Amino acid sequence: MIRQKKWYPILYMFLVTVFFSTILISFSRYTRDLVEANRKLAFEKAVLKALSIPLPVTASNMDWHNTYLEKIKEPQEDLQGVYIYKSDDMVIGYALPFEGQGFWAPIRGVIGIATDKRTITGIAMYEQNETPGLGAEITKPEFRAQFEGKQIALQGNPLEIKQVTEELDQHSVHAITGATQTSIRFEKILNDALEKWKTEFLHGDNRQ
Amino acid sequence: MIDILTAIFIISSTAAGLAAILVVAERFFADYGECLITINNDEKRTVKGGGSLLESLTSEKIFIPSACGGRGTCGYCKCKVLKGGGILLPTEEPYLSAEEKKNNMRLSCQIKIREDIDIEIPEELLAVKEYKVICKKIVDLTYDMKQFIFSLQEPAKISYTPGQYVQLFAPKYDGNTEEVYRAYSISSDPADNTIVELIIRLVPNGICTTYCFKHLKEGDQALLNGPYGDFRLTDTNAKIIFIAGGSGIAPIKCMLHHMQNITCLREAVFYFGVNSEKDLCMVDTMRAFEKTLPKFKFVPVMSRPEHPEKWKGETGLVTEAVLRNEKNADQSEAYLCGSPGMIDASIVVLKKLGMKESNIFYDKFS
Amino acid sequence: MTGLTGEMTHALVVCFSAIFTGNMVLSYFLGLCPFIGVSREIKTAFGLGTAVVFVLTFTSGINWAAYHYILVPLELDFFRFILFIIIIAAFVQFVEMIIERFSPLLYVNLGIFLPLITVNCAILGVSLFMVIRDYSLIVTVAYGFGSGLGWMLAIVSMAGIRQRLNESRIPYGLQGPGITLIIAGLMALAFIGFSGVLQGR
Amino acid sequence: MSSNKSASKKIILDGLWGNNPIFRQVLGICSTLAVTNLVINTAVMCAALTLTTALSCFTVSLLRAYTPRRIRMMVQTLIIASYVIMVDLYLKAYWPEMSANLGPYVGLIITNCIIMGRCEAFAVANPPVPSLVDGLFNGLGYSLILLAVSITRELLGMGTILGYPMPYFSTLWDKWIIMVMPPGAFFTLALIIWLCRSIQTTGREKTS
Repeated sequence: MIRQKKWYPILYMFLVTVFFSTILISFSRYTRDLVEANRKLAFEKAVLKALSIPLPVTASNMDWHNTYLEKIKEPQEDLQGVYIYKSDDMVIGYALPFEGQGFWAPIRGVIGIATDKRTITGIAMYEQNETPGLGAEITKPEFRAQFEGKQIALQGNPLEIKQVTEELDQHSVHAITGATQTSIRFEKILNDALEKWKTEFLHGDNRQ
Repeated sequence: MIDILTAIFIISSTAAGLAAILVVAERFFADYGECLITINNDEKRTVKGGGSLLESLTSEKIFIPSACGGRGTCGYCKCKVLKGGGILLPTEEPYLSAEEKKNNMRLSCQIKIREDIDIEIPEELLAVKEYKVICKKIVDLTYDMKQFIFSLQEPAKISYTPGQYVQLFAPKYDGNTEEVYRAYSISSDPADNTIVELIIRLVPNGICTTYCFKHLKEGDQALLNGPYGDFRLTDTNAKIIFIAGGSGIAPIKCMLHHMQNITCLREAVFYFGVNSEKDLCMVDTMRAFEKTLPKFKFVPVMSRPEHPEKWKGETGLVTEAVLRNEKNADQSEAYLCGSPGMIDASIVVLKKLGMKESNIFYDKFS
Repeated sequence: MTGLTGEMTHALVVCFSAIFTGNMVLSYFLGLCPFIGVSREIKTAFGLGTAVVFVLTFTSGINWAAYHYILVPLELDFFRFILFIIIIAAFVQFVEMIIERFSPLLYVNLGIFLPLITVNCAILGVSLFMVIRDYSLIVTVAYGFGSGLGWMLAIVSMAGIRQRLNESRIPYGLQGPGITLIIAGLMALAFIGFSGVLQGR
Repeated sequence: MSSNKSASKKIILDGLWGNNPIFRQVLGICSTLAVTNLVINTAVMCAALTLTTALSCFTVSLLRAYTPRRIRMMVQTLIIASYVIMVDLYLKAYWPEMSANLGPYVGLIITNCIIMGRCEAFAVANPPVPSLVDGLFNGLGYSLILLAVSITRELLGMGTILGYPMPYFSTLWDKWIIMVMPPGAFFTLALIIWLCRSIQTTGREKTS
C-alpha cells in the first residue's frame, strides 16, 4: 500500500499544493489586469477629487479616466513627482501624492494645491487599510471637506489635526473621534509630504 | 507559462519540504516505544505508544463502544483508568459527572498512551470478540426490511444475552470511501449459538444498510463484533409489555425465543407498530409464539391501513393501542425498541398507566 | 546614528509599541479565541503565553525569510497567506511534538488549544503586518517577540483577574466568556491610555 | 439507524442555536469582531466567512480518508487559505471599494478559529454533504450574532444603520463613541452572549 510508505505524506502535500496553487495562480492571472485597472482608477479618482474637479454623480469609470487623461499632466523630472492640472496650457493646480505608515498598513493619497502653492483644494486617499468605521473615516467626504481652503503654515507644522474640542484656525482641522492612532499617524504623513513641498516649492519661490 | 509552472513547482516543493520535516520529527520525537496495558488487573496487552487508548484497544480487538470515532464528541467510550492516564484533560470534562471524575473515569479516546497504563472495563467487553462470518441466507421481510442470517466461522460460537446487539462492519464499496461499524440487535434463537440473525431496515443513503441491501450476497464473508448492550429481560415474574416499531422487532423476537426455550410462563403482550400492510412482517412467527407460549399475545397496530375495510386488527398509533388495551400497569414491566420518537411517546403513556420508570427498559435507535 | 544602531532603536520602539499601544488582542482583536478560552488559570495562561511568544518570534523570522527569498523573486505576493500559514502550521506541530515528548504537564495544560495556536490570528497577523509595513529582519523578529509579550501580558492579566472573580457571584449567563469579554473591554479601555506614550506627538 | 432528514435538521439547529459557535463554543470572534462597527462590512465579512467555512469543510471531508494524520493540520490550513485568497482576489477585482474597506481583515479570515474548529470537530469524521451543511449553518449562526453586534454598535455609536440615519438616534441621541471603538465590541458581544445563554438555560429548565 502506497499509504503505508514513509514518504506518502510528502507526496500528498506536494500534490495538494500543486492543485490549489494552480487554481490560485490561474485565478490571479485572470484577474490581474482588472485589479491593476482598479488601482489605477482609484488613483486617478483621488487626483481629480483632490483638485476638486467636479464630475456628476452618474459619471462612469470611463468618464473619470477620460477626464484624468485630458486634464492631468504626469510629473516630470523637475517636479518631484507632482502632478499638474492644466487647462488650455494654463496651470490650474498641483496634485501632490503622499504616503506613509498608518495604523494597519500604508496610507496613500493625494493633496490638491492651488496655483498660489499655499491653498489646499482638497485631499483624497486611494489606498488605506485603517480600521473600518474608525480610522477609515479619513476617506469620508465629511473629514476630507475640512481641508478645502486651508493654508499651508509657513512656520511650524504645515497642517495640524486637532482634538474635536479645540478651536480651529487657517492651518488646522479636526481629528476623527475614537481614531487617535490613525489621526496621529495621518498628521505625520501629511506633514512629511507638505514639508517637502514647502522646501521644494514655497521656500524656493520665496527666495526668488 | 514556464514561469507559472516554476512558481507552482517551487511553492509545492516548499510545502512538501515542510511535510518532510514533520515526518522526520515524528520519527525522532513522537516515538514512544512499546507500552503495557493492564486490563482489570489481569489481562495484559503490549501496544505501540503514541496512539489513543481507544485506538490501541481496538487494534487489540477489545471494542469499547464509541460513536464519534475518537473525536471526543459522543462521550460513550468511558472507562476507568487506575494508573498512567495523565491528568484529566479539558476535552473530557464536559462528559464526566463529578462522581465519575472521582472514580477515575476517563474518555478512552482522549487518553494518549505514553507509558504503561492500568484500566478497568466491564468484563463483558472483554467477552466482546470479532467474528468472521458468512452470510448464509437473506430473506425479504417487507419492501424495505430484510432478515440476514450469518453463520459463524471464526470463532465458531457466540454467547449473548437476548436483547444485546452486535456491530456489523461495512467495508468500502463503490460510492463509499469509509469503513464503518453499525449496531444491529440480534434476533436469532439463542439456542443456536452458531448463527447470528439480524433484521435490518434500509436507511436511504445509509452507508451500512446500502452495503447490506445492495452489495452483500448470500455466501459472502462479513465481519461482526459484539455482543454489546444491557437491554435484557429481568428475572421477575411481572407481566411484560413489549412495544416495538419496524426493525425494533429484532431484540423482542430474540427474547421470545429465549422465553420459549426456558418455558417461561410470564404474561406478555407485544404491541408491534407499523404504518400499513406493506410494513407488516413476521406475523406467522409471532402467531407460532402465541401457540407455544400460552400467556403471550401478539397485537399488531397499523397507523394508516391502506385497506381499512380488510384490516381487522388495531389501528392508530401504537401508543393509542396500548392505552386502549392496558388498564393498570403498575405491576408490569415494559421493553421498548424503536425510534426515539416512539420510545419517548411510549414512556409517557406507560407512566400515565402507572408504570414505574425503573420498570421501563428500552433500546433507542440513534 | 549609524545604520545598525538606527535599526536597533527602530526594533526597540517597534517591540515596545507592539506590547502596549498596538497590543494584538486589545487593539487589533487578534488571538481572541485562546484569550477567552485558556484564561481560567494563571498557570495555563502563562504556559500558552510562553508558547505564543516562542512561536511568534520564530515564525516571524522564518516567514520573513520565506517571503523575501521565495515569494518576492517569484512575484507571488498574494501567495503569502498560504505560505505563511502552512509554515506556521508545520512549526506549531513541530513544537507540539517536542512539548509532548519533554513536558507532558505543559502539553496537558494547553490541551486542545495547542493545535489552536495554528489558528491564533495573532501569529498570522504578525507575519502579514511585517510585510505590509516593510520591516527588516531584525525589526520583524523584535516585532514578533513584542507582540508575543503583549499577548502574554494581556492573557496573564486576564487570568489573574478571572481567578479573583472565582469567588464572586456572577449571573449564570454571564459566567465564563461573557464576563471575560467585559473584562477584555475594560482592559482595552485601559490600554488606549498607552497610545499617547510612544507616539510622542 | 437515524433518518437523514432529522440528522440534517439537527446539524442545522445545532449550528444556528444549540451549539452556536459564538455563545456556546466562543470560537472565531477574532478578526471579524473588529469590523462590527459597520453593518455593511460585517455582512460582507460574514458572507465571506460562511462561504469559506462551508467550502473548506466540504473539501476537508472529501479528502479525509486520504490525509495522513501528521500533516492534517497543514493540509487543512492550505485548503482554508486557498478559499480565502479566492474570496480576496474576487473582492479586489470585482468589488474594489469593499476590498479597500476591509483591507487585511479578509486575509485574517484564514485564522478564524471557527473554520478550523468545524473542520476538526465535524468534517474529518463526516461525509462531504453533511459537512457542507454543518459548515454553512455554523457560519450562519455566527453571522447572526455578529450582525446583532454590528447593528447595536452602528446604531448606538453613529446613529445609523447600513449608513442610513435612523430616526431619533441620528438626531437626539448623544452618540456613544466608545461603541465604535474596540471596547464597545467587547461590551456588546458580552451582553449578547449573556442574553442568549440566559434564554437557553431558562428554556432548558422548563423542559426538564
